[in-house]
Amino acid sequence: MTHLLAALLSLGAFALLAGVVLAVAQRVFHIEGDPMVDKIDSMLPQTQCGQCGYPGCKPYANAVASGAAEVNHCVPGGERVMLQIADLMGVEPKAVEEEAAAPMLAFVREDECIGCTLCIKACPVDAIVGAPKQYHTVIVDQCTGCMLCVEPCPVDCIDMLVKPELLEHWAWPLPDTRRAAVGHERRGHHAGHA
Amino acid sequence: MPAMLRTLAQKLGMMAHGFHGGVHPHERKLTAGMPIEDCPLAPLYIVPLKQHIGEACTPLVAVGDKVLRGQKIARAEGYVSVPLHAPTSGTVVKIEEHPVVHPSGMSMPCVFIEADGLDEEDHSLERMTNWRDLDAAVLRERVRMCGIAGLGGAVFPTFIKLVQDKKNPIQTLVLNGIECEPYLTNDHQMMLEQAEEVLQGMAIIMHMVGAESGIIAIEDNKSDAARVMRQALAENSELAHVHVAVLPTRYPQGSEKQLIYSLTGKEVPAGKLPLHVGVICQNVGTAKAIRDAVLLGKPLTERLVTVSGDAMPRPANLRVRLGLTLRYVFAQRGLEDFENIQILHGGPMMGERLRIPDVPVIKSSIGLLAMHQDTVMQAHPAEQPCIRCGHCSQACPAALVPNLMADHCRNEQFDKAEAYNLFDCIECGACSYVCPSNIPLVQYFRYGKGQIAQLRREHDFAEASRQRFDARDARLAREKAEKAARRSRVRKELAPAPDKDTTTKVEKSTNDKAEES
Amino acid sequence: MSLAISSPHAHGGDTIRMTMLTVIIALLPAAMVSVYLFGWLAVFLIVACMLSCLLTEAVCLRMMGRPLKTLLDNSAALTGLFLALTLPASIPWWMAVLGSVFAIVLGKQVYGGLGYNLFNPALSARVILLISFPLGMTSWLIPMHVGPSALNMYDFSAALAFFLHGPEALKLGLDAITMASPLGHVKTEWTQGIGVAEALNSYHYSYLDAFLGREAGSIGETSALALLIGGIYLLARHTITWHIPFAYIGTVLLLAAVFSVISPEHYSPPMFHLFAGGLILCAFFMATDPVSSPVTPLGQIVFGIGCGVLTWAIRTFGGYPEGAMFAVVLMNCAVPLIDHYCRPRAYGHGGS
Amino acid sequence: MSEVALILLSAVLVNNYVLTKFLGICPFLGTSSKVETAIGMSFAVMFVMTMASTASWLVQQYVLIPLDLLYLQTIFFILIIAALVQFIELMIHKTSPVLYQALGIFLPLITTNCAVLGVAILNVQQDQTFLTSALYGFGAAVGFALVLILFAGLRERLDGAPVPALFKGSPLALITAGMMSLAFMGFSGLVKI
Repeated sequence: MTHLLAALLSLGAFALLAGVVLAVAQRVFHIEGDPMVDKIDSMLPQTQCGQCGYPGCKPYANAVASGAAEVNHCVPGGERVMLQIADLMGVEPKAVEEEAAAPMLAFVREDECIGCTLCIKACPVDAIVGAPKQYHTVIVDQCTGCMLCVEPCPVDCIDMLVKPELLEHWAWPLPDTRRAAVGHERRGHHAGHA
Repeated sequence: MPAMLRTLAQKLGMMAHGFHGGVHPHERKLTAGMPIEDCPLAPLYIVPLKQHIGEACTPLVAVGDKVLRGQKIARAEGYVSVPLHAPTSGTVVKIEEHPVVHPSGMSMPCVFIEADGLDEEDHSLERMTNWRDLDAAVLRERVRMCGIAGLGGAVFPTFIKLVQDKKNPIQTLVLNGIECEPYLTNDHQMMLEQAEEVLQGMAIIMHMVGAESGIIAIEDNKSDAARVMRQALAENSELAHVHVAVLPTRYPQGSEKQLIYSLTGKEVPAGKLPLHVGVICQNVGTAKAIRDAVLLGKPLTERLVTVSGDAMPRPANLRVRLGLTLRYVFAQRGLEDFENIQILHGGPMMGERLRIPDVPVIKSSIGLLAMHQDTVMQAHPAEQPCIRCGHCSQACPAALVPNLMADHCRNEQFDKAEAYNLFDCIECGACSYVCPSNIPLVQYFRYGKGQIAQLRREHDFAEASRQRFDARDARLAREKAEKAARRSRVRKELAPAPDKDTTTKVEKSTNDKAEES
Repeated sequence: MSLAISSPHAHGGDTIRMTMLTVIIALLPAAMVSVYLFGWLAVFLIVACMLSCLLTEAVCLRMMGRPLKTLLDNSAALTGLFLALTLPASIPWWMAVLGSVFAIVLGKQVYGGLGYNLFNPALSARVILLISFPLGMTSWLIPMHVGPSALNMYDFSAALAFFLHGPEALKLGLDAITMASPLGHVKTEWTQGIGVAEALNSYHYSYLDAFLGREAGSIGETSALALLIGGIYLLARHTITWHIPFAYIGTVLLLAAVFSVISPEHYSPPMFHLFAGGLILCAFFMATDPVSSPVTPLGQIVFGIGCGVLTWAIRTFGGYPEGAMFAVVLMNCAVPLIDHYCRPRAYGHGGS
Repeated sequence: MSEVALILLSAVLVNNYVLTKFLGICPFLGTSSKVETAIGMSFAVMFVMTMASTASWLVQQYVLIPLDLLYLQTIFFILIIAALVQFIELMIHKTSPVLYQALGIFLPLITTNCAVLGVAILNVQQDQTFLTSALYGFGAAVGFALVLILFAGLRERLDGAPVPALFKGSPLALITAGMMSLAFMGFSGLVKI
């Protein structure tokens, strides 16, 4: 009987001790919110386009951090963003289902614009300017190409154009390992220019 | 005996000599000793609006304008920029996009000038023969106005380097006559033929930056140039503290930082300019251009170009007006059919491969090489796996570890590539040159650098978007709160008169819209 | 849109093929000595290993759908030669073939082929064989010109019978044809409480013989002279740099010197360590295998020192008489970390 | 002094828990895909192993033996280990959320890491003193950390290698671990305790 008591007591005491230590540790190491959310949010392209099914980038970051959403729903971010998030979260990468289109810009055909301001209200990043009954215009440098302004336009005067490639922004591609390309390519251009 | 031991140690790679690494490619200086010839004038000139590192220029002329040689046709934008000048007299016929010297083969806006054949010069800039009495700032402005950018190929606006900094006083001017790229001989020839002018330019630069001493750096494969420069120095009483340093031939000795190390044993700290170690470095061609700008009032409208290559019928050192097309320049030396020919802009080690010969000569055109298709293809055989032989690290003048850096670039681990000092790579190509697996290391680095730049741009854009989004969110929330507050206030005040309430509402909503927009 | 191809548009002309061929040439003196000492058996072993390596490589390439012309890079042939030179002459043919298959399949191709293997293929095969067949891998034939042996290895048919069917075919007892290697002898005597000097005495150890190669051991590792000639050739051709071999051998010599001065009875003298076993072969040829050694000079020195310490420690204290190949394979494990932490100081970063 | 060195050498190299005793293979494979993660895991395991072996020695000597409760040994030890793991988990979550995320399930799984329990049990079986048992626990942890970090380095180098599809991932990791284990056999007999 005393033996059993000793066993129970010692085990119980020990468990209690561990419990107390852990309770204190919980206090000391308490953290506010999830620090992962900001990290994920900073990887997202901030188009606020909603293609992930969440109302913006931050909500999606929240969902990913809490495990409620997969890492592969950011369409404009494409594979690169998915890989970054997967890497951060330590999960297996998962292919992005929708192919990200080339970077786009919204363009208002001003002669057709009726100045209804609906697109202005739709733009998540305030990249469209204009007053009621005046032409609206997209600020090219601020447009994220999210296409959220296209739908609300009552006269369908907003086009999505492919963002023009700039010489300054040209980047070297990865080397092509099939080096025979040197010959083929030259022959091709020669036909065009000779 | 110690000398022998040293050589043995160097041979075995146990001891460094001069800068770290380096290679010795076949020199193939076909045009060495050939006198400089003038490239004939042409009917059409194409002037790209950006020919230097930094911001592009804004055109000052309109279609139909008459211009004189040396007349300013485009204004510098921003600090790191210099203006552009008409290469000959004639009429501006159009300003439009045209392919330029760029690995992408893309176009940029260019000013097209139809020559009138008179080649009349613009004499609006006075000659500053009294430069010794002039303030450095005046001379510096002259150098800027004349559009001078480093003519060794880097085309960094020269005036930026010509500063007197109290914190970092410049002691030494290094005149770079190294010309370590294969084939190229234009600097060599300039030193042989125009030693006097080069030294005048040197004196002007030393006066501008307050340098006490000067070094003219020449590799030992150009001993005749060293002799000529020494002789010219002996006859020049003004440049007492200048000497000619003959260095063993090794690529990329002509690279500014490597040259400074070879000469002075000082390393330019990463991300800093040579003036932080009290040195400035100027190419011999730049010195000559500065001399012309100051003494003759002539803006930069021409440069020396080595026209060479193993497929070049008559190679030459040519004085070429900027804006002439490569096709025209090549035609002057007997090359008209470009079938099976690769054009390189610059030397074979760092030059760009051009897709078409219709691009214009620009300020950075140190050499125009016409190479046999096969020669270039042999330099780019199929890539094989890295066997980690380490020859690339041994050859790297920046003491990097190219193969590991390339792995990181290939695997898109850009943070690691950066931690391995990717941005200290000068893209000299020594690593690719020695690689037994023919790995295009330089291209991996360029890919990495480009991707990092793009990622940064995207990140900055995303950050700006997020801030605008947050600001908008905050504004909407504020408006909503205000609206609610106003509504409850209005409702409280006007509760007894329901019809009036509706009109207020309508009014208010239109107000809201106006505010929002 | 056409492809952009970056500078440089010139190449020095070095190739993998030539690099591997240089190493093969550098191994020829050692291979010739092995033929001198072990006659036809050495020839059979080298041919068997090289052929089975090439064949295995061909099969692997075929299975992975890669071009067979990769065989021409000489790397498989080199692996075969390496492996053969680290094996004892007494080894049965199937063990040599099995080792070659291990070397190519487990040592190299599972990692993705040349350039990706983490361990030296020949040495990993050698380690696998040693642990799987300890007896077969440590029976050292008495070399020709060294002592009286019942087996005439210059006799083609006798050697062939021995190679294919083992000593039983010639009705030879292992005792009549084998002897202990110097390292093994010292270790055995040591376990019986006999000091180093006495052990060397009873072995009739001669430094000159060890230097020239007249001693028992793996077929290619006995002659320090032949290996040094090859090593110097590699250094002169810039195929290897001095860092690994100097750091490796220097460390072993230093440790051996210090300890043998402290207690000459317990610890073997430095020159004995130098000429014994596979130290020189490992230092000049195995540890310098570019793929499985560090890239940076500092890293190579660290790697060499590590190999040296481990070799000496295993030889002196370990259960195995020879530690060189274990040392190299162990240090191979550390190569990625060494590479990462021993990068050279880049131009313009710190320093004076 | 030399005894200390021998105990450490023996625990780190000769009797390496992962490569010669084949304990703790699960986290060895699970947390070795990146060196950074491996280093984090190493520190966590080092903390837990050292603390667990000392704590279990104390419990063994002052609770289990006096009270004749040796049959409760496993339960007690698991309790100690679990508490320690919880503690380190809280701490890592606070100090390095990224590491916490990267270690994922393997952090709480240190509880069931047989190497940790193995060290604790072997320790008390070998009649060590308090100091030597602490040292032995620490040495075993260092051995685990050493091979884990080396292994992570090797696996990182395999990133981007054209490994045949058949061997991608775990198979190749196991082959590599096997090769490391063979190499560690070279240490056998190095230290005789």
